[in-house]
Amino acid sequence: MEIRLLRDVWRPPVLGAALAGTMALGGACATAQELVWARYGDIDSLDPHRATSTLSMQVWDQIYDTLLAFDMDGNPQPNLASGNEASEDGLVYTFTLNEGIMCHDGTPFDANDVKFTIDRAFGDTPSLTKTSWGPISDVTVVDDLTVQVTLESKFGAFLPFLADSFSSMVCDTNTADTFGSSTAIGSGPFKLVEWVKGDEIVLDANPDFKNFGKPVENAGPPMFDRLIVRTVPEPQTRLAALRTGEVQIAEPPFDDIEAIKSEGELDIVVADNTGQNVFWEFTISRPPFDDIRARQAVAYATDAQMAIDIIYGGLSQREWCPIARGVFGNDQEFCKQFGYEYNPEKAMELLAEMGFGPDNPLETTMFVWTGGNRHKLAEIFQAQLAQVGIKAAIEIMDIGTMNARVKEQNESPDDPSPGTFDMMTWSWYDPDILYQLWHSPGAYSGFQTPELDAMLEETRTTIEPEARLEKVQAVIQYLMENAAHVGLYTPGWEWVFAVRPEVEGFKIGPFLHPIFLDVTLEEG
Amino acid sequence: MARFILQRLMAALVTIWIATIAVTILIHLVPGDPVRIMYGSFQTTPEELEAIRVRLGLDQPIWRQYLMYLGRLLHGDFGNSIVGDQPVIDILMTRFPSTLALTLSSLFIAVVVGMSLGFLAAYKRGTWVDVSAMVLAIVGVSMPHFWLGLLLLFLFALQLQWLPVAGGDWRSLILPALTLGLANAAVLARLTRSAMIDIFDQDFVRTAHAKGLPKSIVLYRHALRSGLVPVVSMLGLQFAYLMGGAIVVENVFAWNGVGRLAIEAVFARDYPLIQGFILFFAIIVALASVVIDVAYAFLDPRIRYS
Amino acid sequence: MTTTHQTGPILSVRDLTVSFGRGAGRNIAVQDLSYDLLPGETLAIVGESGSGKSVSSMALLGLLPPRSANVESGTAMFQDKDLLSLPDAQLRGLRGDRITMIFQEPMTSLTPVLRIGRQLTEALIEHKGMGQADANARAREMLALVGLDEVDRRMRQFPHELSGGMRQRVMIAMAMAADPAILIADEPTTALDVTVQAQILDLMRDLQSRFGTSIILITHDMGVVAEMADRVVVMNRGRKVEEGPVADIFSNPQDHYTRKLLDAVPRLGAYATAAAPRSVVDKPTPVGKSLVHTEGMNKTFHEGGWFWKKGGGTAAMQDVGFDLNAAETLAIVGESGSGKSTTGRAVLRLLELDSGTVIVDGMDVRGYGKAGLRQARRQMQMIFQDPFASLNPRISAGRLVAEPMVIHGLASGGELQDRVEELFRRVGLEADHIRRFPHEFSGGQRQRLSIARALSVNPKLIVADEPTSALDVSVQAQVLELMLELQQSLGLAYLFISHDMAVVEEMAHRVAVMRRGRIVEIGPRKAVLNDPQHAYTRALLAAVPVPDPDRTRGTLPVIDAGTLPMGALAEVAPDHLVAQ
Amino acid sequence: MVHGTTAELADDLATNGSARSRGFWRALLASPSGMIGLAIVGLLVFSALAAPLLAPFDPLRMAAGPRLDPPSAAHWMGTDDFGRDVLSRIIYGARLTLQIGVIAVGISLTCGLLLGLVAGYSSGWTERILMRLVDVLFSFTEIVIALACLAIFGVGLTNAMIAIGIASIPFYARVTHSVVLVEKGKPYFEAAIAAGAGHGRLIFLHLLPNVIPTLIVIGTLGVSTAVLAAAGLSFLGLGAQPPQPEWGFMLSSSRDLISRAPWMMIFPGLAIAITVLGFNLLGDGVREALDPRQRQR
Repeated sequence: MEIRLLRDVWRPPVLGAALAGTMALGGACATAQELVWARYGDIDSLDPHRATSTLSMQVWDQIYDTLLAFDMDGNPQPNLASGNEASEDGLVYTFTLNEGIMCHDGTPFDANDVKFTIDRAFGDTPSLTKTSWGPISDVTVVDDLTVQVTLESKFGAFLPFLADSFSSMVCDTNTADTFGSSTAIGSGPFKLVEWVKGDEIVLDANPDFKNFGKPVENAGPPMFDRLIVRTVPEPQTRLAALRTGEVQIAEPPFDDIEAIKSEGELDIVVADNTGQNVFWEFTISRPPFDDIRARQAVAYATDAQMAIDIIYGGLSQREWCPIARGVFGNDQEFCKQFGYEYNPEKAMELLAEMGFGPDNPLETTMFVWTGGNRHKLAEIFQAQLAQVGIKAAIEIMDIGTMNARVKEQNESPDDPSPGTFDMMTWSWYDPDILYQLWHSPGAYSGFQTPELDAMLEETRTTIEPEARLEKVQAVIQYLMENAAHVGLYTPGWEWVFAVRPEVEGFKIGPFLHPIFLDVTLEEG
Repeated sequence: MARFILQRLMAALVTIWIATIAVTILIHLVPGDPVRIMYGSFQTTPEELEAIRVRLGLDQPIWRQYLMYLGRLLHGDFGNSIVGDQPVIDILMTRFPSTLALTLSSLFIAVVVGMSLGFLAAYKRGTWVDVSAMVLAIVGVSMPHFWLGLLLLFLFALQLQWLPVAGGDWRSLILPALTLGLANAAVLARLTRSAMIDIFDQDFVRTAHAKGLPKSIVLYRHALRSGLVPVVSMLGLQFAYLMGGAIVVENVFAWNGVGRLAIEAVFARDYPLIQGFILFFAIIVALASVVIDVAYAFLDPRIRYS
Repeated sequence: MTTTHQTGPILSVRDLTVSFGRGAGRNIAVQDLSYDLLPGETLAIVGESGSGKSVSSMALLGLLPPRSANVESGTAMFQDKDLLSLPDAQLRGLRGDRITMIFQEPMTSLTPVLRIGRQLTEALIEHKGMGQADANARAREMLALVGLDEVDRRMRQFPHELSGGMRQRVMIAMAMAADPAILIADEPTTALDVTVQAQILDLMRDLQSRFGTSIILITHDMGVVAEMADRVVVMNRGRKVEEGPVADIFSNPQDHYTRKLLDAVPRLGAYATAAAPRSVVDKPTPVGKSLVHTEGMNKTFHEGGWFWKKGGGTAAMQDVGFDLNAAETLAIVGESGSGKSTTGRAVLRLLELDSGTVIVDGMDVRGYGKAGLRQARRQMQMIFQDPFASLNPRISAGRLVAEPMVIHGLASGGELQDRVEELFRRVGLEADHIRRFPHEFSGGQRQRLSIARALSVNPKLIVADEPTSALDVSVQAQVLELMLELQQSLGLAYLFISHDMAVVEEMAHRVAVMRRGRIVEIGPRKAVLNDPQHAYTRALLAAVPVPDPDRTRGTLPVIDAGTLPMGALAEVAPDHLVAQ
Repeated sequence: MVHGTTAELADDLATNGSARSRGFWRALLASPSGMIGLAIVGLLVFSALAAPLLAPFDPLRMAAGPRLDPPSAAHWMGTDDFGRDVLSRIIYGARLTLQIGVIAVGISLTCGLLLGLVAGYSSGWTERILMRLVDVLFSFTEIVIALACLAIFGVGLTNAMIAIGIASIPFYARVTHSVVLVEKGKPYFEAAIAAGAGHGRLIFLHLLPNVIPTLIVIGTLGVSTAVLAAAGLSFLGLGAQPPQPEWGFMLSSSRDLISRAPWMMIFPGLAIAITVLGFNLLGDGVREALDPRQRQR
């Protein structure tokens, strides 16, 4: 269940692009009712079961809808489903659907579509996020508007998941094998017109759309005609296009954000509550990181605050917890007491204890995944570690590769080369991420102990909030004391949006769900 | 002639055939279990991996795998990309037109600039024209594509703000094409020059002079025509190098072609896509060289009439 | 054909000096050359390589490479115009119209990518202002005149579709089409086989009498001079050493260089009466018992295909067989492509036969294994045509000569050193040349090197493949002398491959004539050369230009390639065999 | 770029055997390209060896100056976005560049030479198959082969060097092969056989010495190609990894900042271009020196 890893491919910025805009005066702000949203990369698939990237997810949000929806605080609320009730044992959930919801092809959206979607997620080519659906054993259509889902065991993260885009409801008329690549039928606010791979996705407003749960005023269809999601890899090009009005919404190059703010022409909308978290994790199956002191040394030697200040200029926040801000259980103060403040001396002591010193540095390799200027951050960390006598080579790779490599590392304890550590990034709407990461066998077969497994079990089976909070924080404390999962920062900048003045009401819901329902376009 | 074309076609086929073998082997050269490497992103359970292994026939002996692969290729099935699980051939096809536009326009630039420069140098051999032309050429040869690209960007796009880069319209093609074209023009200039110099030393040029023909006729009718033969024969390779250069240049200019795709694929370890790209590349280059060989045959009667 | 001598010269060259390079690198190619060319006469400019004979005439037409060569002084009056000071445009007007030229290399002198017709007509259109149609008509006429068939097809053909002889005919047609006043022919037949040469020379003579053209004939071949020239200019090292009517030059040459040149020229018939080559040592080793026996040798060369060998191929040797005795010379003569070189290589097993027997010194050469073969190579060495190319440029002369001895472990250390020095002296090189590299020797010296190299292992047999054809006549004479001397004092057997009948007559005890991969006649030299039985042999002999102006050669016997007997050999006289 | 000129190179050099070390250096220094090339390469080698002495700062030291500081007395080539001294990084970069050249060319030269010799000497099927294969690989172009290699053994500068080395084997094999063919066709080779020379002697005494000059030339030119290719791969992020001061890598990290810090783009690029130019000129010089025919060209 690789969840919404920001699967951005490596991209060479092109500044000359700047004049793409400055020249293309004509192209400025085409027809008033068309909104162009420029992003650094394309989606991987239109099929919610076939991809995991945030970029894909953000497009699914527009085409499909979900049974539940997060409010601005990140709590699941009724949406397609007007309500749900769980049996006492918490194993059977019954959902009642709102009436009059239509799929884009004109067929009504009903219980069969729900069953179709869930069955499909567990089918022979299961959803890539299958396990995060939870231990679902059965789906039954009670009547057109009632559907019953049965779990094998209690699952605390079940409802939140149903508010997430990975649970997007796919209409049961998506039987063509073009589904995912050139067709996609949902019940969301926009209909797919076409997807030109590597270039743009064209969406038309869905006039039949009814908004039940999304945290915006507009309860009806979108208030403009067409949404074009265009791939413009180069930050400078996006900025240029914004300036000329070719594009209405885009992430600007972060180096220019200060300038943009001061100019004041474009609005800057920063997504907070992204649910994203960047952290150290280690290959604990073999030296050097089988020794907690080595892990702690790394933790002490990294000055995350200084690094993100240099690279992201305050657009990212220091994160002490293993789960991101805005996610149930995140509490900076609580986490900080087990955290590792920058302390090179301490780090050197620990290393000295282990017999490392200036003359024989601890040698290892740091995995970093491409994009987001992470490689520059890594370069600073590399320098910081070097100062305490940790010689870390950097290997930059695609996130998919990194996932495989990390797991591979953990699973080869006899590898003679020194164990690696990596800067992992996760984005999740619920502490259940910790279960998926660290409960054996574990996402990466990494750090795991029987007692941790037990504690994680409880975070799933405990439903009642206060109680669950305790369980979650216990896990957090355990992970941090063992320096198995050392939080670094919550990236904000990647989800900064520069918005043209004529665009009103652009919102980013929690966990990076951009919402266009309230958006109105003034005639330029 | 027919025999010649047939021969070239056969050569092309062999190239492609060897390419298919190469890409099949490629995945097995990667240290570790191919399936694990390709699909071992961690949400996949061992069972699922097994399923994939069987589905892709990677459990079969390698020669069987190869035959299966070949079979699929013949049905135009290059396999599916790991990222997004779409048919590789579709992805390549949607991206290829941009690359073709880039390479062809650069080829045009390279030929026009390079050949005329080389011809001029050879004709004015030993004079300052020759020297300066060749200095220009060797500097051009030594200039990294990607740096030239950045410089052009910096100059024309940022400082002078003359030309666009992104936006997909024809004007955004200018800089990439120029970058790739000029670099190869330099190579072509050197080739053309030495080819033409060889020609100018030929007896038949002396004969033409002895006939009292005007210089222009001697040059164009006798020398140039014969000189083109060796130069054109080089173009096949030049095209291959343009295709190769496109990989870099597309990345400099964010030109949305197969070259960028290839790099993305390498970073994503999207092996089916990498395999597809290499094979695709081989096919394009092979076909291109056939076309050029035929053109070359038409220039050279010694081949045309035999 | 001494014609109108009364009228003044059509071209008179005075004090022509041409040099190459500038400053220190400057060297004089032609110095103070003066001569007159009379209307309708043929003036031969004779000299060995580097004598400046070609340069002088190229200079007239301004065809020398502008940046490297410079005409320093002199005049060349043609129709009251000084060619040397004429502006380019005007000179160009004369070139290819009033003064035309044909060159040595017919294979490379025509533009490969243009049709014959185009190349024939363009000059006419340029100078005579003819329309394409008239020009074509004229071109066809000329092609017919130079004796080419299927004229219309020829017009459409490309050079590579014609044989060397045909191309030279086209060149001549091109040169004569404009009915020029002067034709400059630069070694027009050097690259051609002797029979073709004869035809071309006849053709030139014939056209000259038709058009009354004056010809400047540049050549190194005294035979050609004797046949063609009215008057002769002899050049040596850029200077004219002698000038005069052809008869005088041949009968009583004044300049000693001219004399040397004439003496060196091998004359066919000079040894017609002698039974064996002349003795150059007191006690020549007598011809011994059989050393080489070959029979039924066949070899077909396959053209390499794109991947596989192509079928078919050309038969280089068919059923070739002969014997060679110790201390004897068997000459194999024939024109290019006759398979004579192939035969030589086959004997040394430098190429593998398809079938046949090769016995050398009682051992079956084809039977040898790799090691045995190398052993056997002690017995048989080879001397190659190109004395430069056949010496590895990166190995010093001494090591080159020593190499065979080293390979066969015959000597080492000081002894090796002495042997090498001795060999150097033996072939007439100074011992202190040992450390030099091949490129530091002259052509003749290089050939001496290869001979020394061959001798170093005291072989019994030496295959000499055109050993002197790349050398100037004067040098050639010395090398031949050396070879005779070596044979007679060391009892070497030579398999002597040559195209030059005169040389063969001088060197050979026995002669084999080859044509298209077969021996058509073989027998004692005297028998074959003085009383040839095969039509082809007769044609070959008749074609040889005789360096004697008084003995003009009779008209060529017309040989019909199709009907020539090419069958098995039959004895017509004691060991004189002829193909039936 | 020496590509495509295989045949040309082959006969240019092969046909002229008469290159001897005496006079070679004189000829090399006489040719302007040779001299300039030698000077540039010399400079490169020197700065590689003397880097610690020449470089004003530790190339890895961050905040050696203010971030993105334009060229100044303190930092002649300015500083990068970590405040590292660009000049120092470029000087140390020379080491990597040299390493790349030597290793990559080393690999391709040895393998190529071997392949070419074997194929050329042992005519027949071995030759046909080998050369057919080589031709095909050749038509793939270096970069694609290099990509394939990197896809196999993963990114990194060392891997990149090896990849480039492997990628250009076909080229060297081709040149060697065609030179061997030319030399084999010359009478002196047949003469050696006639003299009874064995395989060893034929290959090592007769062929090799005549092949070497050509390889020296394409080897020199090859270094430039290798440097270019490696820089390209690093530029694409497939080669050097941080914090290596590799020029191509420096270029790629300059791209976000072209408008703000052009010096980060200009100087590394210049370094690459000049180095490559140096080896190209040297190559041409050596070629001229080895082949008089080239000189008047």
